[in-house]
Amino acid sequence: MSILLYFTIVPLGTAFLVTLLRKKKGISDLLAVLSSLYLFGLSLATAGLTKSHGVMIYKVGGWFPTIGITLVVDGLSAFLLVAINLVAFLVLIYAISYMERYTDKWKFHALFMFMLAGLNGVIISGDLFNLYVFLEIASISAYALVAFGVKPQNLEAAFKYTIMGAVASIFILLGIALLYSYTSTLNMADVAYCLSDKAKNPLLVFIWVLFLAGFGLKAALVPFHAWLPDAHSSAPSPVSAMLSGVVIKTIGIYALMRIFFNVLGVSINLLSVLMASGILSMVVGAFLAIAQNDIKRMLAYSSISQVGYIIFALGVGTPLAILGGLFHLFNHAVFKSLLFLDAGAIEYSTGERNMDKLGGLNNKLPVTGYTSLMAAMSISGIPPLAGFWSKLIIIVAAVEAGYIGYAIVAVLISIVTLVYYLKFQSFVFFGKLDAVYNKIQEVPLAMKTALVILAVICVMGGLMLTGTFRPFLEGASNVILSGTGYKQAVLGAIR
Amino acid sequence: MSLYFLCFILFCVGLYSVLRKRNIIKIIIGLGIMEYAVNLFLILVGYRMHGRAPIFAKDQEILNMVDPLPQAMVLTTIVIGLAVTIIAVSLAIRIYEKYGTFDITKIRSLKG
Amino acid sequence: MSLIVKTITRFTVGLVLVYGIFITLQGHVSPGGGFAGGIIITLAFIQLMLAFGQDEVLRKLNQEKGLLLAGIGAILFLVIASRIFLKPQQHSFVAEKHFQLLSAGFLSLSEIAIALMVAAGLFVIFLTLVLLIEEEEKEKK
Amino acid sequence: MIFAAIMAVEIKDLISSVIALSAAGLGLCLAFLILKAPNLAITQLVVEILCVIVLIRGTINKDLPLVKDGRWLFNTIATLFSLAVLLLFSYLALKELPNFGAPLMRVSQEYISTGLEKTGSPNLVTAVALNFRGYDALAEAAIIFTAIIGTLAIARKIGKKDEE
Repeated sequence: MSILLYFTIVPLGTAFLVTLLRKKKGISDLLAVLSSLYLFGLSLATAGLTKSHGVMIYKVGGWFPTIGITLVVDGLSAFLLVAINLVAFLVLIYAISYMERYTDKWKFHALFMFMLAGLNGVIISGDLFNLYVFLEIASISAYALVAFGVKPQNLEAAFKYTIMGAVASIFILLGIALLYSYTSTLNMADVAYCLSDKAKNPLLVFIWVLFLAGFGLKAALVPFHAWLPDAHSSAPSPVSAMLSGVVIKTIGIYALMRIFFNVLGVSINLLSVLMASGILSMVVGAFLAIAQNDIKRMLAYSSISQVGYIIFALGVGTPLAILGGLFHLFNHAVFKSLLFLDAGAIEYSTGERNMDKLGGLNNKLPVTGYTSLMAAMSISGIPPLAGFWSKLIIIVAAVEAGYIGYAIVAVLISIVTLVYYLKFQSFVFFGKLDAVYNKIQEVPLAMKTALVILAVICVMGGLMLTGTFRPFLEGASNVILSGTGYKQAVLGAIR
Repeated sequence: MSLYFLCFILFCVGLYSVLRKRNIIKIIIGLGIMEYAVNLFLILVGYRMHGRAPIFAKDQEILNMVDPLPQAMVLTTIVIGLAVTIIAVSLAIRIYEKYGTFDITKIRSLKG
Repeated sequence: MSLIVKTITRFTVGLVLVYGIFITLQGHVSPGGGFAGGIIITLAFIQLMLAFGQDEVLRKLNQEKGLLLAGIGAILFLVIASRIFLKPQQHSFVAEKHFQLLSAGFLSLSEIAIALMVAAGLFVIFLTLVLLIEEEEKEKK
Repeated sequence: MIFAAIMAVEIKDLISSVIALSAAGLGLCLAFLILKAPNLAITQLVVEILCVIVLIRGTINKDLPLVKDGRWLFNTIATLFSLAVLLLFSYLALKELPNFGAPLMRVSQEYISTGLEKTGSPNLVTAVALNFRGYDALAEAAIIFTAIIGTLAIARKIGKKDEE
């Protein structure tokens, strides 16, 4: 299965090629879109393959697993690969026309390709240190992308993000160093193998805390969420769509899931810690989001509360809850990036981001209006759309697992989400049209196609539960449920 | 055991500088110190009591060698530390150019 | 820079450059690998630039050419690396020619590619940071 | 080294704190030599020189207004307290680690024994870094390249066209 390697080599190759061929005008867009289309196709193929024969292993360089690095793709990583490459492909189509406003487009495409390579690398790597290096590639390109529009606000937000991100990476590195000294192997399955026979001792608790702090900061859980609103509101909107839709999920939640559930093994108090931080970020994110009048900042805060949902679902830990969490993860990636792209479209045509000043754009910007209506409805959980199903599953699972109080809080929060999305819809799209905006015209074709496709997936997401997609989602959730069973699967596949 | 602990003290010095200092350059220096501390810890972990450098000499056979794996890891982490520092310094220069000062309390234009 | 510095650099730059290349090629025999060698070569360029002032060096290797060189080095390394990863093969080496220069087959090739990329790339970073200040000073005056 | 690090943090003037940082870096380089890692000593020394050049570049003629406002004392105590808690936990955890001189070498034993035959390079560290774990070296090259493109992107004059 050497196709796994193409997930990182193709984006890196495109990034290098884009730097070389930077003189020609349209070449960087073409290369970027082509390679992300190829990656999307590849991720669909791998999803199909993992469904047929479970865990897929690739020994890089032909070395036996514990010596060399192995790439591991199972249900969970295939599921995430599809989500990431789908959103990245659509964001790139959107960026063709949006990035006309920025100078040096080839730099944007090169950095974007590096971020994509980093994300794919994190997902398919089966080796702790390798995961850290690819996580670092994705973060460094994210720092530079946030500072892409070189204005004072962007620079300050990017600096805040860089410092917090660098501290988080150093914590993760310290955790890996401690794990290496304890088990002296880096292959995740091998580490799980060594840890399974050793009793719980203060060192493992200390490593848990380090990893929780590091990945929590990358996933913007509540105590560490300070950088997210600034970074997402000042980044160019294709970047902030990628950031909140995909990057916090892969670097934060996926790595957290992989390490906690599969390598270190999960204990009751860890689950309760996850649940507590999930609830906390849900509540804080929602209430802060109401107070905002800048569209992107409000969306950033609502990302924090939606991430809280997913962490809460993982904290509950029952099979149904994890299924709901993963489904919500996919949904949130789709409609949050759609909302950010809509905000970018509004800003592109009117140049204004403050909700109070806008009004009645619906007749002037029909496509953006309807797509953001669908996304807003789906995120706040209106029955027919995808968001409703995932939140329903999480709440039902919480009730089943006996956390009635938390379930009520979750329901309240989803109502609060509905409130501030209705406020966003009504302020921006309905109401009277300001005189100054009557001459704006619809966003160019490239942006419109991306918005429409995302909206269709948003509506169609509901099918994920029934029909063909169900086993696909099941595959992902029982990888987590198997917990440290991960090592038998991987070691079995190697021999 | 005590050497590991000294290494952690160095890590806390760096962390203190990142959390407490108000000048951007001091924060970047703090990051550098934390980077040094973790690299030192990694090498301390891989040291064998009176081992030899992991390089085969032409003639004699070297028995107890130091663990080469952490050294390969630290080779990468040093370069990662360099890359993060370069990005942070270029951001600091641009911020100094736009804001005219390094003091983060004055650069509070964004509502947190 | 003063004359003394110029004459000193005239001698040492060659030495530093050769030392950098030596470290890169000897990467797999004696300590020090592709990264260290590449950076030493960059230091030689920077030293040249500090001593002889900016314009002369820029004639030889300005930002555009540097970036191009870095890109080529990177592509070269990518090709070598992916060729090895895709065709996993264990080749055992004949014992006695272990300590000669190019005894590890592709290993020294990838070392050279890394060194080329690191040298050109980091010099481009130095140029961007320095040029940034010139424009800033001009604005201030 | 710890003393140099504390000096780097506490000194008021910017340039001397950068120099103190380089002193800490050189201390690290010496430590690598003592701990039998010559490969790293060279890399650390050279990278550290570049680090200092870049840092000095950033601080040539910049001021350092160090003003102490009201809640200064409370903040320091709070951070010091949290650091003390971190140290306490790390002390507890470090007791569990295998003792200093004897690293348990599960994987690297094979590197040492088969390193010379498999890769043909006597310098095991490069063998491990490039051949056994070559995928990391590829990621490493990507990291350097992102730093280069990142600096270029940050350092350009006009970012967003229409506003300027």
